[in-house]
Amino acid sequence: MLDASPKPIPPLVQVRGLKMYFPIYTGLLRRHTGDVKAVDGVSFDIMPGETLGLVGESGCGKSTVGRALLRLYEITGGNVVINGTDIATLGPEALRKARPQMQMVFQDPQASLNPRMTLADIIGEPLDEHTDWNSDRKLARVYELMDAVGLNRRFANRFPHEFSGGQRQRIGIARALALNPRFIVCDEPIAALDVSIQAQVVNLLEDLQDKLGLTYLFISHDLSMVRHIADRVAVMYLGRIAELSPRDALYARPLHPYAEALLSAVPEPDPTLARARQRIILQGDVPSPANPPKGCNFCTRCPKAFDLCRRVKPELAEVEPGRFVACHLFSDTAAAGSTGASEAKERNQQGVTQ
Amino acid sequence: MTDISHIEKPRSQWADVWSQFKTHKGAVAGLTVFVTLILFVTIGPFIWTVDPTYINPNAAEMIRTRNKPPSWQFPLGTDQLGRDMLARMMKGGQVSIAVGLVAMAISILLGTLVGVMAGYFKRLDGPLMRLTDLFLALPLLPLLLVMVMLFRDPLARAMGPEAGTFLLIVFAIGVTSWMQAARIVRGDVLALKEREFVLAARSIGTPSRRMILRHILPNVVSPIMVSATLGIASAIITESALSFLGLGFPPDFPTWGRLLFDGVDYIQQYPERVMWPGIAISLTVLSVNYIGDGLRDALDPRIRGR
Amino acid sequence: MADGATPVLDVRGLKTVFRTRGGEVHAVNSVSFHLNPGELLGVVGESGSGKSVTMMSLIGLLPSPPADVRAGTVMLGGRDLLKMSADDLRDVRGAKVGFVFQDPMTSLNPVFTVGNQIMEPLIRHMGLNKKQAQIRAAELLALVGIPDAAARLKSYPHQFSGGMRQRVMIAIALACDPDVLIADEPTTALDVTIQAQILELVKDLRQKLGMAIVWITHDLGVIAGIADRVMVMYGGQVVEQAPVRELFANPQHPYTRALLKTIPSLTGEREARLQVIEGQPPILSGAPTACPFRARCAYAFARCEVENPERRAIDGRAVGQGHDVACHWTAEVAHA
Amino acid sequence: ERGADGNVKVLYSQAVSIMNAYLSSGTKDVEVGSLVLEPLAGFDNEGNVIPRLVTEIPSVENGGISEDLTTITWKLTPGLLWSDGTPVTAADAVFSYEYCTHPEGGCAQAARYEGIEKVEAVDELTVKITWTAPKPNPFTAFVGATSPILQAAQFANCLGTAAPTCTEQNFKPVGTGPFMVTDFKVNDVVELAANPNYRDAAKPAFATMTVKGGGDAAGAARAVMETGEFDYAWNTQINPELQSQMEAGGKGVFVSAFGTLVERIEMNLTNPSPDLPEGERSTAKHPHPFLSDIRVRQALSKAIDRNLLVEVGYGNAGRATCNLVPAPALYASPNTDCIEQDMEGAKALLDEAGWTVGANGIREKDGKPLKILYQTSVNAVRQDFQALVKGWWNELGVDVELKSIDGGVYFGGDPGSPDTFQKFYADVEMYANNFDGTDPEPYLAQYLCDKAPKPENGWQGENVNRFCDPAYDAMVAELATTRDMDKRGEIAIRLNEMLTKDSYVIVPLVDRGRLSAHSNTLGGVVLNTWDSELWNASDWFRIK
Amino acid sequence: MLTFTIRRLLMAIPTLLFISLVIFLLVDFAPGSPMSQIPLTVPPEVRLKIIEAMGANDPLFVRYLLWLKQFFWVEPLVLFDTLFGTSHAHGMQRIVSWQSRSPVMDIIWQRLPQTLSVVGSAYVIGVLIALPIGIYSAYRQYSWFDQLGTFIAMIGFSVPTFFTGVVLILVFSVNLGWFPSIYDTSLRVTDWESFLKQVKQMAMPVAVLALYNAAQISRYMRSSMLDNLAQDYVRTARAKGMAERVVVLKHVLRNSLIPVVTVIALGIPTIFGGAIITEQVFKVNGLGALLINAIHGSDLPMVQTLTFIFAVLIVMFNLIADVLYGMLDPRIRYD
Ligand SMILES: Nc1ncnc2c1ncn2[C@@H]1O[C@H](COP(=O)(O)OP(=O)(O)OP(=O)(O)O)[C@@H](O)[C@H]1O
Ligand SMILES: Nc1ncnc2c1ncn2[C@@H]1O[C@H](COP(=O)(O)OP(=O)(O)OP(=O)(O)O)[C@@H](O)[C@H]1O
Ligand SMILES: [Mg+2]
Ligand SMILES: [Mg+2]
Repeated sequence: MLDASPKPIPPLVQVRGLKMYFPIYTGLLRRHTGDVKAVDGVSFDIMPGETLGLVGESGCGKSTVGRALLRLYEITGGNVVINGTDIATLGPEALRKARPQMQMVFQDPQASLNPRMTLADIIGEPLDEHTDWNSDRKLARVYELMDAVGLNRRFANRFPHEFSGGQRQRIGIARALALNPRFIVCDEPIAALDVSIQAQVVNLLEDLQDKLGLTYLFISHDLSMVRHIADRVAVMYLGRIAELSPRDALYARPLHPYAEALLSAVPEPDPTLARARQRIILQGDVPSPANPPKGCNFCTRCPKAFDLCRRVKPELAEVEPGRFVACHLFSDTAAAGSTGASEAKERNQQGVTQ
Repeated sequence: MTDISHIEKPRSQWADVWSQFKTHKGAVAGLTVFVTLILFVTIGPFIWTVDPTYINPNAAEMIRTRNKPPSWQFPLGTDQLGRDMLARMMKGGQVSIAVGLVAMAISILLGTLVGVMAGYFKRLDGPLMRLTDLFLALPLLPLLLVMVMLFRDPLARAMGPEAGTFLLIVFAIGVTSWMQAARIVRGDVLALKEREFVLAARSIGTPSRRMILRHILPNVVSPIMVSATLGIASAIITESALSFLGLGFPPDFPTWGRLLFDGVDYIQQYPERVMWPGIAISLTVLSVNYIGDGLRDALDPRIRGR
Repeated sequence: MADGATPVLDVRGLKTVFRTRGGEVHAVNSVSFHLNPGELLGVVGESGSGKSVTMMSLIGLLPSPPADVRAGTVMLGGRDLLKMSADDLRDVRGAKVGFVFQDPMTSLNPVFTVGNQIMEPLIRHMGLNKKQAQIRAAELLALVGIPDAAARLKSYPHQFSGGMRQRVMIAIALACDPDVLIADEPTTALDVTIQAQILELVKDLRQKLGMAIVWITHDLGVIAGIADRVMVMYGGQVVEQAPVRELFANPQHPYTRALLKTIPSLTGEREARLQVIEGQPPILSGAPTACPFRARCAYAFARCEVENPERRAIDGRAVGQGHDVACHWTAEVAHA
Repeated sequence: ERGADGNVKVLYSQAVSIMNAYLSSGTKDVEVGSLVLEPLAGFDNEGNVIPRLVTEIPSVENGGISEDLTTITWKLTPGLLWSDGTPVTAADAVFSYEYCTHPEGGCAQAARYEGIEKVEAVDELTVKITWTAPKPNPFTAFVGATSPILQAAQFANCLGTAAPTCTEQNFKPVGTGPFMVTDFKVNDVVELAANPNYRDAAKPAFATMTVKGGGDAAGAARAVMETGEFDYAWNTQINPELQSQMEAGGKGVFVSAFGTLVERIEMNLTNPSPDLPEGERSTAKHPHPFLSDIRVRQALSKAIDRNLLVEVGYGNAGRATCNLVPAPALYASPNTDCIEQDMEGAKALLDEAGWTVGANGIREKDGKPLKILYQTSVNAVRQDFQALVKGWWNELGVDVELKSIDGGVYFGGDPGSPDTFQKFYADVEMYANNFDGTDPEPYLAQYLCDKAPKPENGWQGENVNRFCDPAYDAMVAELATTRDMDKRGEIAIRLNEMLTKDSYVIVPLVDRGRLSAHSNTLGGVVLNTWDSELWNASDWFRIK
Repeated sequence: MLTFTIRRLLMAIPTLLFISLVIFLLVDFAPGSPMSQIPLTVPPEVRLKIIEAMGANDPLFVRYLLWLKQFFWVEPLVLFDTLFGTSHAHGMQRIVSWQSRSPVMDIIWQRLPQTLSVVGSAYVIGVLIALPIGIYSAYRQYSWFDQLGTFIAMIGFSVPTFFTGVVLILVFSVNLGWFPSIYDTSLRVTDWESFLKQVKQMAMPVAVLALYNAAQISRYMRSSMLDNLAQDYVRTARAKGMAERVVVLKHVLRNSLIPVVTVIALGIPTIFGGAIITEQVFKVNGLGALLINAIHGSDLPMVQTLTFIFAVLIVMFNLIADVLYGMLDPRIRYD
């Protein structure tokens, strides 16, 4: 998608029109009266070996996208094709079989580790589930993984609370790597860590990507870290993608007003520059995803909103080569982008093949 | 890192638990008392070899040895039929402790099972909780009577009268006392289910069965421990109530609960007769309580090692 | 901010120890610092370096046991907080010193309304009656930028978003116009846009109210944006202290240097690899006899193993006033 | 003087649930009911029939009983009034008969009116009962607390199916007794006041009476003997030592009297083995493998030391007995040959029967061990007895398994339950039984062949041993037609011995007396085992 | 919340019907018969007659349907009649006890006062003692007070009431003569003296039961307090300069009470179940004694009705506990 090579490699992950609604039941008979539209029609591709950054405000649906991708939720609509199989429709056993190729690193390293299991048990759990190795072989693999993520082998018997945050996150990563996945969703793997440890984890992820050719979906709200690690970045707002651009282009010149505000809010670790920076401070609170505004999701807070925004929902469209934006400000420039059409075609094809 | 030989293999978790347990003063004291009680009731009869149901067939002799206060011949005295109280306490303890432990185990097992199922599987929640209500509402006595009527003879035939009765009693007590535990466990499981490590396990492809065994259960031990401690006490007492209803062991079979109950009739003349079983039951409950405290701490790796 | 001004808060030789089953944890070791009127002191440092414990020790918020504040003086308005009776100390808390805690999600009592929680210190310290307190609480809530403040007083904490809760915490801390506001990582759990809102708010408030602030964070970007002076902590000690521009321009302690290097920049060149500080944080058992950073320090030498370095001014001014650092290497080698 | 002594408090460890003896035959209900509702005649403490509402006791001599023993005529005392002031008439008696014999009424005392052809009011004050056959003992209907006279006016609408719906009548009947009900709390407390129209103007001495129910025997005894809260406690069956200790307190005394209640061991003559198919266990189809041998039964009886049982269980309120019918004197066998324990004799008998001591001390024959299942109801004394008897039988080389069953189940007679005493799924069982009144005829008739409980009759029947002896049946028939009292006594004694001494099918243990307690300030208490314990409550008074 | 409550109430109806059926089957199936308390002197034919007169011989489902009709139609009508003086229920068959042949509901009404006063006040007192003990032992965890509390609670839990009751009677009635050993249910409180009498006769049974209740609830209170004392908002309250009293008794207590209140609410139905052993020991003759007596006498209508009322209370208080939870904890919303 980035470079138009003559014979395009198929993307490893294809997401089309992903929707994840959490139903709201009310009333005497528990009637279904509404939905929290946590993710409301999201489409993107991830190439093998690529890192896609996913950024956005808290509660905009980033984690939900990540979890829906791995079918940790039963998704409401759309499809997710990973390495040629549609994850969204697999039966339980087939899904279990498909698990090894896609893994997840969780937001909160403390919460995502069972406090009553030892490190060896935690890292070995996927092996228990998916292999019939004997315990020696499993242990050998566990040690191997611990080496890979830089954990001392002596720690094998320790419990999660005995580790620092960075180490815990490494445990989570080792667990994700255990089955040689091709694709890993990293859900804010560094949010809970302090700076120096953040750096360790990010470096580790990059090293592993180089070594094992992994593909990442990197969810974060730390924009500087995303800039460091991601190849392309998707900016989400209230369950939808506002902008999807190559990293450098985005950071140099964000197109969507929300992306712009977001970038301007990042604190600058240089006192001289920091004081000089002009921030765009967004006003108001994020609307409830159960009741998103009519028209553009962002229109209630957008400094540049105009009449059309409050009426019509802008679609994600390619406005510059490789850059997709869902904003009326750019709608005339890319009335019907070629990629949009090809996307639509692809969707149809999949509809046929299934 | 190629040389793994010097790195110890993952240790058994129980070694850790034990080493932590040892540092808990109350727990160690409790364990000591409990082990002493166990030794008293198991090894004791080999040292003090008097038959607990022996009644002197010679009437004149029997009359003389009735209702004796503690002496060298009868360290804890004798009862109204001249049976040796020490021997009865030992024999009774075997049953009471066994009933207490096994019945508690059954009730905890059931309670945990129902609680976990209800908490973990949304679809089962309603039916199982209504079932719990039902059991809470059922009149216990008819229920027990029905159980005894249906199962006493078949069990006795299959396993011999004592083992059969034992099984029936512990089962009866277990089946009628799991509701509290189920409620508590369910509440905890509901909260646990939302924890991220459960999601993490799901992402690995852990099926529900192992999810429950590996991730849910170990994290609800603490409330289970509390119910277990309280459960032993009530099981021991309930056993005596059962035998009082004729649902329990053969009537000449001593248990602490029954010794206590029988002793109450003689409380004015021979207060020691209620004291022995009373003290024994209280000691058991207290020691188990402290063991439970210690175990709960020891099982929690976050407290361990601190 | 002027050198000669009497500091509102002056901490000397603070030592806090936790007694645990595994032995003592020396979480804070001889920490000294001061806070001038109207100044914003940024505190940075690795997680576990004792930032929160230091601040909580000041006003006796650590549960004892296990915590034990062993030594030191904390002068506030001419009185030593550590020597005060519990009752007197309560008059100081909330009135003279406001505190914003690390986790906004759990720091509010879930069963009382936000208004109730803001009014509490007003009634306790300012002697307002309920009506007055309510009016004042609404003002405070408006001050921290919550729209429709009077109506929102009746909301419960869970009805607020994380950012709003943090603002409520700030409103509580500000309620009695304290001389000192201690904010312990108030924005760590929030995302950038909300963090930006709060940073703006603090800047505003400082201008309006002129209070002195201690701001704990490990986000150097935040420090760069708002602090006047920075104190760097490591292993329960203050390892470096300097005005903000000076620190960023001329970091002295090897830890500070390493720290500054780890941050990826939003602008500028994108590094191929992020810098990291190798090694493990120190274990704080036992009184320190050596430099806590030695094991991870690229410059460590023999003396670091045997002697815990003293803080030493490097710009000629008194320790605490200008730029000072606790490092044998800067003292001996780099400036030799 | 009536009402001069204030309140008297009586404690029943079983609470009263109804005042109408026809709807409940529970002893507590009958006795407390007897304070209000009276029969025409009652029994005194020696078992003699005494007049209550009549001028004299009918007899053949005074013409009250017809020569052919088919009618009895009662003459009511003139001028008798119900507590509501209306006169008592013969019609009330006739009504009471109709009430209890109504086919849908479920009268608990229907047995009292068995064999009656008709009851008629000859005139206002004369009641005549005609029997279908000569009735040697006509003192069943209207005699004793179990067949009182109801007021026809009050119960007129309560016949048949309506009987249980008449709550007000059943709780507060209008009676002729010394007291009348002022407040009735079911299964809890009955408040009574002196009957203003009681036939003896000077009685009762107490103005009010409170009958509280509930608790246990020990608690009841304590309330009279130790705390002094109550004046009289019914059935204070506690261990003898506690009795003497309480008595030493000096606040009250225990009183006891002997009636016909005998604690006994019954031998099962049929095979109760669970290996038999359901429906054939404990039926005549399969005789008992060893208890059908009289030598075994006799040996078991010989091994028992009945005096010790009495000492352990009942003290003064019991005495060793070898008879099923221990009283009245006319019917009581002098047999005492079982009293002395004879262990050696018992062993010899078993040896003789071919039961030799096996390896583990248990006797065997043909490779089968001598093992007995011994059941009874839950009761502290019975459990002590079980233990003692087990000890002796063990000494004989008999293996004994004990079983105790909740009384409600044991005596409940639920055909679905395996644990009823009628089903008798055990080798031996223990309980106590007695007979109503003074005539043992129906009691002895319980052991007729066809009274054996079996599946066909829903396991109902009193012949729980499944004893069957044509000679016995014939003799019972003879008793039914014998009029001569001495002759009757002879036959009854024979029958009794056929069951006990001759066959050891029934092994009587203890003749159990009634044991009650009254405080030292309560005078006039005379314990009566033939009628209600409260039979002479009108004579009670306060000792000042 | 209202819709939640209504929904739960609607759902309770089938649940309760099912429970009533199960109870009916169970009680009917249980061994024992209404004849067990009739002396053996009564011959079998007469027994059969009595059983027929009771209607105990009818087919099972006929009896069940009859009971349903009586419970849900006749008894409410009777209640209506007594309240408003009408006579709609005239001539209808009420639920009648087999033992006493009187309407079951009347007996229950008669028993309710003593059960409520004894078992109810024991519960209230138990709770009132338990709360401060629980609070203080949590606040001073591992202090001697806490240790002693644990000890006593465990003893209180492990020593059965049949024992404590008798001991109290021996000490206070027999030896000291302070309190009566037998409860007088016909005592009417009309003046100071009778009130004193009432207090005296309640003292011992209430003490026995309160000890048992307090032992349990204080454990719950303690652990709940411990959970909450470690919460961050406690530190916030301290940081605001609030007095310890306010911190503990306002901030912590209010949160800790949420689970405890529901535990307490769920315990209330047991009050109506009476306290079988204690009632027996002190002859209180409340609902507990009524039930056990009825069970022993296989008084099916009585057992069925009592147990069913108990089931209704359990289901209701379950609901009340949930609603209370929702009211006390603003975070919980049921809609
Ligand atoms: N299980 C659920 N049931 C109902 N609503 C949910 C559920 N999980 C998430 N949501 C809602 O979906 C929306 C998106 O949540 P999500 O966790 O994906 O946000 P996020 O972008 O990851 O935020 P953060 O940065 O805080 O992690 C939120 O409004 C959240 O309240
Ligand atoms: N209750 C306690 N018991 C024992 N040790 C404690 C306790 N509380 C804190 N510590 C220790 O004190 C040290 C300092 O902790 P502190 O919370 O001050 O760190 P911090 O600098 O605030 O870190 P963070 O950035 O993660 O908030 C840590 O090593 C911690 O383990
Ligand atoms: Mg998230
Ligand atoms: Mg901190």
